[in-house]
Amino acid sequence: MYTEKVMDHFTNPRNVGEIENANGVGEVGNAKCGDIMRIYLDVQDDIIKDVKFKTFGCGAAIATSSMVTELVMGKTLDEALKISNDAVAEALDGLPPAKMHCSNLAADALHEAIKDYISKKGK
Amino acid sequence: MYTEKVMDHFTNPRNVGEIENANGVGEVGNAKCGDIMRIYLDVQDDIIKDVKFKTFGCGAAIATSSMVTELVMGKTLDEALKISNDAVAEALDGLPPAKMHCSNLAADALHEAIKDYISKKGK
Amino acid sequence: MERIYFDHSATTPVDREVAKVMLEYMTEKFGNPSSVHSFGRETRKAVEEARSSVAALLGAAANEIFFTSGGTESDNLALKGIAFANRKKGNHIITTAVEHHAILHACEYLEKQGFTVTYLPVDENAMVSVEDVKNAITDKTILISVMFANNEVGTIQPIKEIGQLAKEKKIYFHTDAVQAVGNCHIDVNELNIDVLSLSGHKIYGPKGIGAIYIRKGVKIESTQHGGSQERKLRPGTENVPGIVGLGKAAELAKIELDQRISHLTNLRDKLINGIQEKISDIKLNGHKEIRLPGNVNISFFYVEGESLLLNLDLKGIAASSGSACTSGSLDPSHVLLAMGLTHEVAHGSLRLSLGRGNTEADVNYCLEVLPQILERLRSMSPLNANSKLAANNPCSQCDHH
Amino acid sequence: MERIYFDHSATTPVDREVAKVMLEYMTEKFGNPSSVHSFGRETRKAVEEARSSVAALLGAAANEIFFTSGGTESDNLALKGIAFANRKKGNHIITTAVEHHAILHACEYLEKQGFTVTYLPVDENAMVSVEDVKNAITDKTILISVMFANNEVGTIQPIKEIGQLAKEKKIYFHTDAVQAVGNCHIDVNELNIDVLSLSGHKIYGPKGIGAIYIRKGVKIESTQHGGSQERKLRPGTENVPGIVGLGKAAELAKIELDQRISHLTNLRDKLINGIQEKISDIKLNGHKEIRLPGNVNISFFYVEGESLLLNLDLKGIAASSGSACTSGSLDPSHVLLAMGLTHEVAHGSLRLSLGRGNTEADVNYCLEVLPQILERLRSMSPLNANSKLAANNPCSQCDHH
Ligand SMILES: Cc1ncc(COP(=O)(O)O)c(C=O)c1O
Ligand SMILES: Cc1ncc(COP(=O)(O)O)c(C=O)c1O
Repeated sequence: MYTEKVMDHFTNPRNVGEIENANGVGEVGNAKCGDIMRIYLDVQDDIIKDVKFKTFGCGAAIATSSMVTELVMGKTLDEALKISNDAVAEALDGLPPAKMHCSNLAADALHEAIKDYISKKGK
Repeated sequence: MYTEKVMDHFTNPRNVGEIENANGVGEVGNAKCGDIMRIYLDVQDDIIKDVKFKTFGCGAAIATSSMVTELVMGKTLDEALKISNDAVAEALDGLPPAKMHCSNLAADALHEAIKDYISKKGK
Repeated sequence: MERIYFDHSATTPVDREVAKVMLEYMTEKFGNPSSVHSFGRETRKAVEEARSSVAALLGAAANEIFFTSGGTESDNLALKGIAFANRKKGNHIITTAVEHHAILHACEYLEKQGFTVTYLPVDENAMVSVEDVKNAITDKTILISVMFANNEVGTIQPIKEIGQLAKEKKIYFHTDAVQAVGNCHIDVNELNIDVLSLSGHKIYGPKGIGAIYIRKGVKIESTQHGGSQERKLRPGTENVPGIVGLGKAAELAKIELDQRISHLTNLRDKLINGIQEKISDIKLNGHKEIRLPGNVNISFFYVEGESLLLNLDLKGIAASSGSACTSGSLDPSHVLLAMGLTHEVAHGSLRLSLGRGNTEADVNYCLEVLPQILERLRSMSPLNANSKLAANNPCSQCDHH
Repeated sequence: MERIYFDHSATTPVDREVAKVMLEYMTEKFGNPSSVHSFGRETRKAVEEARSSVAALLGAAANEIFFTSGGTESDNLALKGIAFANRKKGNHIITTAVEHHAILHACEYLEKQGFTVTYLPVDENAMVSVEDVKNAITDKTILISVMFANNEVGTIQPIKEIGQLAKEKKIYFHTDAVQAVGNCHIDVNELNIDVLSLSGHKIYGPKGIGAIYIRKGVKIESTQHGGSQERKLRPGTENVPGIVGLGKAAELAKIELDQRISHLTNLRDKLINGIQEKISDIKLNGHKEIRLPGNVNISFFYVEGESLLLNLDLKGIAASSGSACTSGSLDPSHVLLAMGLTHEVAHGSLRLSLGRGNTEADVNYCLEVLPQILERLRSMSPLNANSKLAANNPCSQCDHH
């Protein structure tokens, strides 16, 4: 069902946890839907210095969360904003069709976190 | 499907053939229906001295023909007229339900042969 | 790694003896039972013997048993066959909200064909009320279909009482006993059952074979057309190895029934008690006592079922879940929702269904592994006892689905 | 006594390799393919591999193959599934008078549901005319269903031409290829086939499993309701051992096809020629050349089929007949009658269907035994070359039936 990469990220998820003083936090999903992803960012000079996640969800949800944190670690916000859900799925060598639209929300969570950072900074 | 007795009479049918100067012949059935039974009688003093049959038909048709000839050999016409299709089937330890009404006509053929004898004698 | 199978409600391994007799009827005794010759006669005999074995398990007569391709077909045949054959008498069917999809989707189809279906609610234990059944009956009611035991949470319904009611009202009573056969004592006469569905692969028999018990005199029509097999009710060359295998499985089920029930009940209670002792924030789903001997269904708060399953699988334990993620649909189990569980609690449900091959050691291993997995998943979860669950909020991301 | 099996059109023995792999998927790899865990994943993989094997045999794509419980179900699904799904486009179906009962009785059912069915006649060789198909088409025609090869007399229909016609007229074309698969070269694209039925137990695979090829884009709806197996077209827990067995049988059929055809054609012609040489007053039924490689169907005048069969059986030879007595109905084979045979000639028909396990020695033995049996039965028969056959008279004894 899942690719080896998905199982790797599911079994050994990277960057699990919270960032105490995160300057950007994004959450998507809903317990009702079976997936909640929360991304914490530590942004310094428009660069993602640190990123962590907490996820309630299926294998795909956890793996995509983990993968997105790997993909953006150390990237600029502009680069990070260009990462799509599809790109995350691709980086995992694909997801089962049923999971593509259900549990592939990690990039959205990331973008929410970046928006949160920008809006906080704007204030 | 068939009882041992049916198979015995089917495999070694008794009294197959024609009687050259039969004084009673009866035929029932129709090739269209898949069964034709012809019974030949040699009646002397109201007693069946000899009986033979020729049958086109399935296993049950052949076995019932054979059985009816055994049952009536040496019997009086009155006794022979009392033999029913059901009695023939019973003497064979029964027939499959589908065959009870299709191929169990040997007693009818016998009765036709007796009728033929009586009508000929009457003339 | 040794693998432990705790998913017997999904399917069971084929018993060795069953497999052996099936093999014989594949390669040696392979005739078509409709054939006149010796190859055909020997399989016809075997088919009829199997029919008697299945009948004996249910207290039925052999000529009241018809073979189908499985539980789903039996359910479809029961519902559609009775509905269409009795259309002139009425167009109302009563069933429950917690039936298997084979029943629910057949009912939806019948609704499109002009039938009216009442889906009775259940209580928090997934139990149907006999009173509700009674109140749902109208003078147009032709069929009541209530499952014997629920496949997800194991709750056993008041079959005898519903059957009694149906009998009094002269309404046909069908029960989907796919999960109950081989796990419960069933006598169709004692329990007033008119029509019953069962499936081979849930009772250590083969997949692709099932049976339907139809009480003599019940008006029913076939849903498949063709030859005159199964007295024209179910045409198609008989699946002889499947039928013979089901017959053998039924025979074994009858012999071993009491032993299976006590073995499974013992393991089940050990597992439930162990989980309750070791893990907090959980909920046992289904009725505490009136449940399938091998069924354990528990919701673990703050975690999602599929990730739980996958973690168990990585530890060699095969289980199942009522999570939407494992069903291919978007909503979690309709059974858990009908019992009043919130979506997020339903998402975190785990079903461990035990079988005759399981041991105390299996249970102990599971009790060792499960708390570790829960701890890990909960530490990754954004939810906890203090989080405001979004359960009652509108789902803001549903457009992603 | 050694037994010789000449009834491969009724069913075939399961190939040893097929049985072996099935056994593995019964006792070891027994998971439910819908399960998330490793037991489920290994069977899911096996099911998809089998799908590819079946697809490869037909020149189809794997996602155009759906598993069913057999030829009868495939036929029912094809006809009803297409009829109901395309009701808005039209209500007319074209088929032939010589189809299997699975097609004919499904058509009768559809007639009751408001569809109109044209049953095309056949010529004395059981061959359908493409011209007749063409002339039968109306602007309401939604489906043409013509069998690939006839199960009784072996005649192979002009499938490619009918397919071409259907394609031009944008009408779906279904073929019941239950007898043809594994005996004929079939490429669904080359032959313009939209939907095709096949059955496992006719190709040395298991009973109780079949498949339907459905060209991508064909509008069809399911006839059974339940879970989401087989992309919801055919719900019910997958018969994994059956599917895996069918896959293996398809694989073998593809590899061995040419060899099987030449072996069977050789034996068939030897048998036909031998009978024609040794026995008088006979008639070869079906097309002389355009027939299944293993099919021999001959009417022996003045004798009845069942008694012929039973005598052969006593000599260890298993065969079949178009006699009413072997079909459980009152009329002999509708196929033989549609070809214009009289009832009594139809009653005396014998089908010897050869398989890959048969040898020249089997054929020689049959040629030795058959003349003796014929002599004996004919000596018992009241009919002969000189008898006025009652064929055209009304049946005087029909009230006995
Ligand atoms: C209660 C119930 N009914 C029906 C079915 C369907 O049976 P099958 O999968 O054999 O078609 C199942 C099992 O899947 C079941 O648990
Ligand atoms: C031409 C044809 N179609 C359909 C069928 C039905 O197949 P099954 O018996 O596998 O349901 C058969 C065989 O009996 C057949 O010969």
